[in-house]
Amino acid sequence: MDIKNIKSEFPIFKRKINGKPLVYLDSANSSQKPKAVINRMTNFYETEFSNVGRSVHSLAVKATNRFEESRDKVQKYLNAKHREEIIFTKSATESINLIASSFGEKFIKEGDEILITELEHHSNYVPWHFIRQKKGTKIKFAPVNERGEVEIDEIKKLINSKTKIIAITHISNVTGAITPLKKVVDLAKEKKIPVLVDGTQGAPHLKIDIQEIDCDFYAISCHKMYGPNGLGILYAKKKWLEELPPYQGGGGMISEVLKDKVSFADSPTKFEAGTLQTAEVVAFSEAINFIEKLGIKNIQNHENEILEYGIEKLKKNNSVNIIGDPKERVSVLSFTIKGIHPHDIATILDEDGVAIRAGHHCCQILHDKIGISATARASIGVYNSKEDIDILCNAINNCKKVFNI
Amino acid sequence: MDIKNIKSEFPIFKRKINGKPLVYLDSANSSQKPKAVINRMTNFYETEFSNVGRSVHSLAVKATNRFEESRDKVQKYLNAKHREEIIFTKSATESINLIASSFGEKFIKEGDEILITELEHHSNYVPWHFIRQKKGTKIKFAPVNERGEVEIDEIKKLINSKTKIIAITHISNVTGAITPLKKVVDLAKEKKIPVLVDGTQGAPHLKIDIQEIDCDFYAISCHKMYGPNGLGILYAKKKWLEELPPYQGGGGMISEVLKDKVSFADSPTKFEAGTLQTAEVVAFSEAINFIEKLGIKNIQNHENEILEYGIEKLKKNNSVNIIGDPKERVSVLSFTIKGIHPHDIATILDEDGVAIRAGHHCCQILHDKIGISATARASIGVYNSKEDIDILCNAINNCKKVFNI
Amino acid sequence: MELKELYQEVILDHAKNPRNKGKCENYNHDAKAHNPLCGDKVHIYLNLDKDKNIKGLSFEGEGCAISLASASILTDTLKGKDLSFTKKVTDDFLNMLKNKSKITLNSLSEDQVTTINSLSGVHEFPMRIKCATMAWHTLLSAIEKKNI
Amino acid sequence: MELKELYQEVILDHAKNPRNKGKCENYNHDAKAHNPLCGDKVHIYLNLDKDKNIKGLSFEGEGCAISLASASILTDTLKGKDLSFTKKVTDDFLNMLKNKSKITLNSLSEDQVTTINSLSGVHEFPMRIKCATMAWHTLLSAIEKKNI
Ligand SMILES: Cc1ncc(COP(=O)(O)O)c(C=O)c1O
Ligand SMILES: Cc1ncc(COP(=O)(O)O)c(C=O)c1O
Repeated sequence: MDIKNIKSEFPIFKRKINGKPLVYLDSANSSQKPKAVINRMTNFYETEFSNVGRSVHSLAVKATNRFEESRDKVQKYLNAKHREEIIFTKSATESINLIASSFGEKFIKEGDEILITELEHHSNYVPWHFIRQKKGTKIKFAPVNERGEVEIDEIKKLINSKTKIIAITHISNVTGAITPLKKVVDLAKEKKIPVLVDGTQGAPHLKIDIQEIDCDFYAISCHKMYGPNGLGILYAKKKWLEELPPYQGGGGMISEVLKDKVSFADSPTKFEAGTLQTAEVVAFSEAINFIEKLGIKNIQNHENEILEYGIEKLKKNNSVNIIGDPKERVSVLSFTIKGIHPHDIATILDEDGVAIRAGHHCCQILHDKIGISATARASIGVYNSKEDIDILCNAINNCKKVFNI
Repeated sequence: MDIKNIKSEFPIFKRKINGKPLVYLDSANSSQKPKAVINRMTNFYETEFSNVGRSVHSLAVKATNRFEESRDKVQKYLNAKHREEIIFTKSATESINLIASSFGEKFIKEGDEILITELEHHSNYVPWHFIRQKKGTKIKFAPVNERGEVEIDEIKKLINSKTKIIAITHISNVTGAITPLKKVVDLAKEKKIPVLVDGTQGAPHLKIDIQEIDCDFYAISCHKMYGPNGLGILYAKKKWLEELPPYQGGGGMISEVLKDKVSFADSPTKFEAGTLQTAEVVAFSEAINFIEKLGIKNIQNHENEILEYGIEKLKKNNSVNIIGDPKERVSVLSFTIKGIHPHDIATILDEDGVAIRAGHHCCQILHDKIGISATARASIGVYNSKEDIDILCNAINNCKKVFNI
Repeated sequence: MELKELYQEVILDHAKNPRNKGKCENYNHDAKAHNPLCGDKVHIYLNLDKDKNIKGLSFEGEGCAISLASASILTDTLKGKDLSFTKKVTDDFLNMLKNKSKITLNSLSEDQVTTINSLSGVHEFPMRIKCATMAWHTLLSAIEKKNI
Repeated sequence: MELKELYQEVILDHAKNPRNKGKCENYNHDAKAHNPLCGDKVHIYLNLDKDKNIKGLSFEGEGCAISLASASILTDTLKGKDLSFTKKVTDDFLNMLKNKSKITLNSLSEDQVTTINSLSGVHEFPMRIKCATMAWHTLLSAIEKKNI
């Protein structure tokens, strides 16, 4: 596979948008899917489908094997130590809710503190807000600096003996800043505070070695990693698997069910109640294959090249204001245009086939801090090219024309 | 479409199991998917995919429309009064967990009682067990009678002023018994007790008119209705939508997010945190189309014919013991064979291409009551025929041969 | 559909120079709304006299050109009108965005009709309909919600 | 794979007439396990003397033919053996189901080897491997878990 011609692996690029080729710059929202992933799902449903883990007939046995092979694949890809540390969920959002609920109900008490940052997506704040409401906990926000980063010193300042967990994003989905995870984890380990990483934007762009990151929890959305929608992953370090109570109750996750008591299976089953997304899990293997064939480092380099090119070009446009200027960043390029609201930008860009996102990107705290209610965001995936950036820049000029600026 | 030849709509039946045609009698576990559903998913990913509800570009607009049209379709299919009463979840299991958590946290207190039945699937017991543990609530089990049914009088006896909710299955996934829902709801309304119906086995086989059933909550798994895996539905009556707190926190479900407080969107958004299963939701429309084209009444009649035939034939086999004999039943036929454990039955049947399930089918309470640890279960879907039953019966004789019985 | 029809001169003008911004004098009704998906906000202020005439009408808000223009045009069109007329125009406006029907009420000046009709292009941009209708829905809430 | 190889005479015989069922005399170790997916249960009882010889070995349980036969064969094979030998056989057995390797330990009688090997067919039925291995894993737990 050739990263320059990778677009041909994605069927969606055959279609036109308003008569123009699709320039998809909304991958931070959700990535497009390569043929191999789509085909695997189709093929699975057409020839191999069965519910997993529950029946002993051939279809079920094979489906179960494919399903568990996907788990192995994820384990290997993330370099997790144990396969039972890989839990399938609905989304990164669910992964974080699972931990907030399970960890929060058991370990967080009145007066305790939860430490997050101003960069967090609502998915890594609202679940903790629920715990705050239930338990009377405080949530502290490590501030973002002028460059749109969170500095380790700010986190250090906010840690104290009441801090029960640190929940931090790997990459900001607005500024693209990479947070200083290693330092956060080192600091937290010293103080024996567990760390949850919202890896939703990290996993699609960076090499993830979970043993090296050494966090306690890591949340992933497969749909941003060229995988199917409706599938998420929760990595949870082995030492927590027994400690944490189950999150949802239902079929599969039990050991023994009596009228007066219920006991639970071991992880990962314990955390996977009900019928799972069999086809999606199986097809996610193909998404990992896709990434591995290209090499995540090559993907990152390719995306960085486009990103740098985009930053250069947008900087030259006087009306454009780029949001944040982090030293280490990935994929995401948020901006505003003086005199044109991001919503209008998105609509006008769309006429040229350019798909971006406008709004607060589920980061209202960060937007309040910057003092604007919305930004336009172009986010880069493996299928983007410099030409896409050129088309984006032309389309931006078109915005200015429409608004007579 | 001709119900006698409907198999050709399901690609999976082209494949062979151990060199034999697939006789799929495991639909209560998960149904197979018609071509139209699979193709819709493929097609959506290939030409229309985008995340819904968040971006204003063309792809996102159209995906959002398709997504919301599916909600309309479900609303119409269930005859729900309001579209915001239809909430998309991961599975029926999640639907029930949502209500147990959201309703339970707010309305159930120490000393209160939750009324369920001995027929319940673990999915409609374990979530209530969590509330029991947290709140110090009692769970009462309406007993099952000798025929494998729950009688309205037994439920009546257990209702008292402490009863805060009744959670009952529409159809037993072991005996196939249809529970007396209408009577339960009438009784409960008199006493102002909300009723949750586990409709997982009901929705695939019966005409559901939710306004006629008039329950407060109804949980559905789309994968048992010829739809994609990883998708469930929660119907929640309008009067609850504002009352109930949200379940999971994250993107989309918020109204305003500030550092010290968070407010929430209206239903259904309020209960749909994070990125949803776009393709699956869109494709579920095709599953409803499929059912509507055939007519759910026709499906039910067809399945009943096969079921009756199966019961007749199995009754003639002296070694076979059918589990339960409910007056009103649907689709499911559980049995044991003297001297052969259900697991062994399933393995031997599989050699003849017959897929059934063996175990307690996530109903340990019921199995304990009957006094056996496992049963074999054949469950009938639209694609089954009398010939499938003949093959099943021959395969059962083969079991006896292998075991020298 | 041409962008030019969406972003007509008159809309851009209202967006850049919104009329009746701020709190109107002696307002006795108000309501606010916001679209959490994009962050658009609007707050409508209303001075309704005993005879159900809108003596004052203004708004505060931030958002895209469509939402600002819509709020501005709303206030400009309905200030001084009575309540039943206001509800009729609002109905017509919401219908216009839903069904592409045009507004032709007699008691509006030709100019006013042209101005309101300029928002009809939004019909072709489904994700933007909320931007255009939010102020009008909020006006209806404000009328319901007496606030002294 | 033929069903005949899975359900060999010797297996059916052990399943129908399990050896060493019940609690053995003076057991000082025991452990139980069950498979929540199918409901199979096993409880192993062990009388281990000071010299690490298995003086008594028995089981209680319910389940499919494979799990009963496996437990029965286990007790029959290992009663009277010492601990290190027992662990070796158990290792070999688990390997056999994992890798299809055959058991050939010297100190077992030819008959015993044939009997254990009769379970090797389970290897071809992945969903049934747990049925065959559960008793053996439980034996290892029982050995660890002194219970006086
Ligand atoms: C940083 C970050 N966290 C969490 C999420 C939530 O992901 P999902 O909606 O797939 O659960 C997103 C994406 O929307 C994100 O960008
Ligand atoms: C009666 C009943 N309730 C609930 C469930 C749970 O459904 P799911 O696993 O799709 O959540 C099932 C099926 O497994 C069922 O048969």
